[in-house]
Amino acid sequence: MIALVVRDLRLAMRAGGGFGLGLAFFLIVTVLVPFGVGPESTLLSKIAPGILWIGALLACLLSLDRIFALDWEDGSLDLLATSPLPMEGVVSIKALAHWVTTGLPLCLSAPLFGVLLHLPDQGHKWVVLSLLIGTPALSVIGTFGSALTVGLKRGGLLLSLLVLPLYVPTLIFGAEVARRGIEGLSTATPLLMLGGITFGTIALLPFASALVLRVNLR
Amino acid sequence: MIALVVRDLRLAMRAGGGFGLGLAFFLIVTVLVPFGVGPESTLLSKIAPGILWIGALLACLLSLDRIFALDWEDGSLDLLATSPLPMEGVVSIKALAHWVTTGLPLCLSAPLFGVLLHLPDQGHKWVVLSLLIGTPALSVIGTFGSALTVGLKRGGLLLSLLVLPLYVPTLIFGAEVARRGIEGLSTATPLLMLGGITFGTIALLPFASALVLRVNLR
Amino acid sequence: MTLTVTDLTISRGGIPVLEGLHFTLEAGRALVLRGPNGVGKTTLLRTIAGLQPPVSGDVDAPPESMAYAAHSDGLKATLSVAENLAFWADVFGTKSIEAALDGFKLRELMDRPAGGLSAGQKRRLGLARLLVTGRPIWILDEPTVSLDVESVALFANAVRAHLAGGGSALIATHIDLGLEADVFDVGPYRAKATSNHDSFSGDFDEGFL
Amino acid sequence: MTLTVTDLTISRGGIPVLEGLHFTLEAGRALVLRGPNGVGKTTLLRTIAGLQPPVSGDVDAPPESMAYAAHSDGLKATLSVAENLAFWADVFGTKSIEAALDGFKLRELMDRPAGGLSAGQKRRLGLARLLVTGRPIWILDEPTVSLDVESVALFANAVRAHLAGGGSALIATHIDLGLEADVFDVGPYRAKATSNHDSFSGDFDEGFL
Amino acid sequence: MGSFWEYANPVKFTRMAETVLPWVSILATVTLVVGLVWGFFFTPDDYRQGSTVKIIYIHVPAALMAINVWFMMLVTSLVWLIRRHHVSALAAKAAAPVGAIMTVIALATGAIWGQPMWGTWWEWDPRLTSFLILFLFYLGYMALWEAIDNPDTAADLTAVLCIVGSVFAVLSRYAVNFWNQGLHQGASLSLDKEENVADVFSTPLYIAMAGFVLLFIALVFLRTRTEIYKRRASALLARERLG
Ligand code: HEM
Ligand SMILES: Nc1ncnc2c1ncn2[C@@H]1O[C@H](COP(=O)(O)OP(=O)(O)OP(=O)(O)O)[C@@H](O)[C@H]1O
Ligand SMILES: Nc1ncnc2c1ncn2[C@@H]1O[C@H](COP(=O)(O)OP(=O)(O)OP(=O)(O)O)[C@@H](O)[C@H]1O
Ligand SMILES: [Mg+2]
Ligand SMILES: [Mg+2]
Repeated sequence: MIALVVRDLRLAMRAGGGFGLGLAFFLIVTVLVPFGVGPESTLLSKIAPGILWIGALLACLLSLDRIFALDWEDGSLDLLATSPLPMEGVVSIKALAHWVTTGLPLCLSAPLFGVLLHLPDQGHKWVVLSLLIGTPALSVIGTFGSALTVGLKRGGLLLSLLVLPLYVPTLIFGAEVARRGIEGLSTATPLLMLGGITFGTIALLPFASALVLRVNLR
Repeated sequence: MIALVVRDLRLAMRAGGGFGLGLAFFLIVTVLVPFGVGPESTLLSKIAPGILWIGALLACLLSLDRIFALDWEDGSLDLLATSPLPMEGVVSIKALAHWVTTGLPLCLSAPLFGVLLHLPDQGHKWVVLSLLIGTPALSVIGTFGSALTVGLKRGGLLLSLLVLPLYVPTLIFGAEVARRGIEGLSTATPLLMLGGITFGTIALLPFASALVLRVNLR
Repeated sequence: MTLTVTDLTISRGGIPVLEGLHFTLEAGRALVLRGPNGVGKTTLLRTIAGLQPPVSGDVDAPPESMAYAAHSDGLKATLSVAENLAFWADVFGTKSIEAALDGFKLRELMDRPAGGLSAGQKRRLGLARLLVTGRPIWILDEPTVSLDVESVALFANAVRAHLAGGGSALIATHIDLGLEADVFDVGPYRAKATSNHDSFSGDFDEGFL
Repeated sequence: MTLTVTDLTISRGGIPVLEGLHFTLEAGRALVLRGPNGVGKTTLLRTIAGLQPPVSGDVDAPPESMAYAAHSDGLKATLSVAENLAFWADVFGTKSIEAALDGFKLRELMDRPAGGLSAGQKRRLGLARLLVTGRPIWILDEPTVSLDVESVALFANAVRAHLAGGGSALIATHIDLGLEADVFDVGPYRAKATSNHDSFSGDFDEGFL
Repeated sequence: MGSFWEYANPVKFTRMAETVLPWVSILATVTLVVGLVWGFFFTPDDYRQGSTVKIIYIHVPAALMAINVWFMMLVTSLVWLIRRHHVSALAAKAAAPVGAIMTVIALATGAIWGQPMWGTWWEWDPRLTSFLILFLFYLGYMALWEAIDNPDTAADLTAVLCIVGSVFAVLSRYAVNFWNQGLHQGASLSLDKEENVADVFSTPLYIAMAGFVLLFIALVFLRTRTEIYKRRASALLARERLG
């Protein structure tokens, strides 16, 4: 199992900055929004937590297709399926590697991008906290979507279509935590829900992912 | 040349709805924004034109990597390069096919999504107009980016990074046309600039794209 | 370590391609599958390796005893030859890649990224992977594609050594490998259109076929 | 329709692999390239086909006279066999795909999507593409990979017919094709490390090499 | 002396770099120290901005260099595409990180400055915005170099990107200006005397700018030479492999 983590992280690094690129995309989404909606700082600071969450979500989404696609194309996935590793382990490891290369850097860099969007000062900690709790769920759900579409040529857009509705609850609670935190309201309920989603998906979704992956290999 | 257009459109249809998926992604981005920033309708109607433009841009962006990647993987691109078609023609055709399958459906469906975001009534025609003029530029610029990254494994995110700054002027003028149109201000200057960018890129960028594509095949 | 196939029917894309297959592969033996293009050899090998379920019949083998090598070698272009091998060695829990490197003359290519190999060199690396799996039953689909004469001999030697060590090999190929092996022609087992399929009856799922 | 290669040096990934190549391919002749794995056959064929520039030397052939067939066949999985062929026929401006369908026994597979073909059937379709290009000089990289004996014979017939019609063919392969053709072994032309490389001098850009 | 193009030969270039580099480095250090020390310690505080004004001695030269480095990359890219001198391509590669860092310095010092002046770290002012875009161009350019193995391919592709990117960078500048008329300082060293920074401030500023230019030249020489050695090392390794 560790061999797989190491390999995936190594591949992410070799491929010209697997870490950097997810980040760069996040940066660019936050940069585009002001161009689209205009430079007014009050408007921007109002939509900032939501946009940060949407940016993180899209950055995750864009990197999903590479979770299994490359391994499928070059036949590694067939070989992994006939190897001693259990399929559930393989998908969990894949989700972990995805989170380390995408979710984690996003969480750490969110405060910086918050500045660009005039996020109120007390907002930074809430955005980071909600991202830290929420992004693992994004990776696990994304791995499921990726397993579901792995055999399909041009699965990229189909993948987005399938995964985005699954992301909605995470997004709603995550953005809600950040918004309430900024306004000084109680964040207990959305935080609890967010944590629940994350733990639930981590505990259960790998079984579904392993199942659809096996079906897709057939 | 016509054979290539026909083939690309046919492939887009066969692959489980090349047209539908770009649209679906556009839909989902517009749906996510209210979840992220909250449901207030005045806020939404204010950011609506910008979000529609950003949504269109991201939908374009996500479908870029398939412009050349599939043809490269299965060797078609090598064969096309040794065929009687001039490379400049090939890239232009590819951009055209991309626009027909992505840009055009986005333009036609934008009014519908505008309703979801409470876009003011007089805004619809401006959004559609600006998208119609601007999206061809997005496809042509995207084709350049796609040609630039075609040989690279996992070029997807790199592609986004390279293309997004190139999209900035188009986005700014496009969103500006829509915003000014809604506020009843003069839209002549941004419209002119937007048109200029589109014609300029259509006229010149295919040469650059053909050049980098040839380099990448070597 | 015996692989037994009993009355096996396999399908591809929902259509039965081979039926009524029976054979046994003992330890220390190699079996070469032959048959014209499109008859279903790849499908058969994938079924035996457990990648797809059979329509009917059984594949009997000790669990986790098979190593499958398909057309695609599962190589990562950005990892070096040694890293690629070491990864699979880790996955299969065998720690040494030395024998594999020597067996397929890969030592001098060791530090090159796999993406920079020629077609035949890639193939050699793909075959070397078999040696690090430590599995007794090899399931090989056209293993010598794009190998030169010398490399084919390397491969034949590797198979011979594997058989001598008590392993076995099931190989689908169109060309002569220079191995002393039994040949099994799957051509006669082509699935026939069954008679009940125009009556649209029969039990349960068979109504579709 | 003569292909002339004069004093050609080619490189792959910035490193010279073959140098000092000289040969001529007349109309009506076939030339088989041989050489061990990794010697540079694929690189040579790509250079001749114009996909990459030579380091030095010349490739002389009438413009637009070559049809290149590599390992990957450029098939679209979702298009049918006939659609795939028709597309290439259109691109090369030859309108009929009938001869190609018959030449490689593809008529019964005509309406199947290319993605649902077996390895050998795909390869046959890839070779059939050559017939619709209408180009006189064929540049083929290991054309018979995963073909069965019967299909290899089909291929040999297609090449013979092509030669008889005044065409020519340059074929890199490791196996015997049953063709009466000249053989050119590229082994002896392996690029040698030049002596000036340790003096770090010499003219212009050679400081790197 | 011979023609200028002689130095396109990597060997000639490295020899030349060897002799020039120490001098340029010394000169750069001296001018930088003089400029910055003078600027920081021997100028009066501004009556409006207090001592924060002194950040100008880093901010303005860095901002100038950020643009000029890109311009230099554009020129060397063109030289590579037209005359195919490897040194030119490598110089562009060597300059990019320097330019990117200059851009970051300009943005960071600007942000530090903006906090007391405008009460915010960041404002979507056209100048700042176009620098942010420039930074993205630098990032993409460097990422593309990193992503490609074959050095000649990488040189070709990045050169085309640099040229196309330059056109779009200029376009963005206009677009951004149109989009938001900002609150940033206008050009402060223009010929228009009234707007200009007072002489007490400007002399050390000019010296600091010269220092930055010299520093850049030294860095580019150093890095280009390193790139040449790296190219050569990998070529030798590859040769060895061939036997
Ligand atoms: C009161 C605060 C500031 C003052 C007085 C100031 C002053 C200046 C001056 C004099 C220049 C040189 C312009 C020229 O020579 O053309 C300049 C350039 C620049 N400043 Fe500032 N600056 C301030 C705040 C900021 C901030 C907050 C940022 C960014 C976060 C920033 C970013 C830049 C950039 C990117 C440039 C280069 C723009 C160009 O040359 O086009 N500045 N600034
Ligand atoms: N994805 C698929 N969907 C539907 N049918 C398929 C698919 N792949 C293969 N087939 C069909 O199933 C049959 C068996 O294919 P298979 O790949 O097993 O043949 P094979 O014996 O390995 O041939 P070859 O020697 O050419 O590799 C062929 O007739 C083929 O057309
Ligand atoms: N992308 C690449 N980058 C660097 N070197 C490469 C690359 N591709 C191939 N090579 C090297 O160039 C040499 C020539 O490769 P080429 O593919 O031309 O060989 P070949 O004669 O076709 O071999 P085979 O018979 O195995 O197909 C090989 O030594 C190979 O390792
Ligand atoms: Mg097969
Ligand atoms: Mg080859």
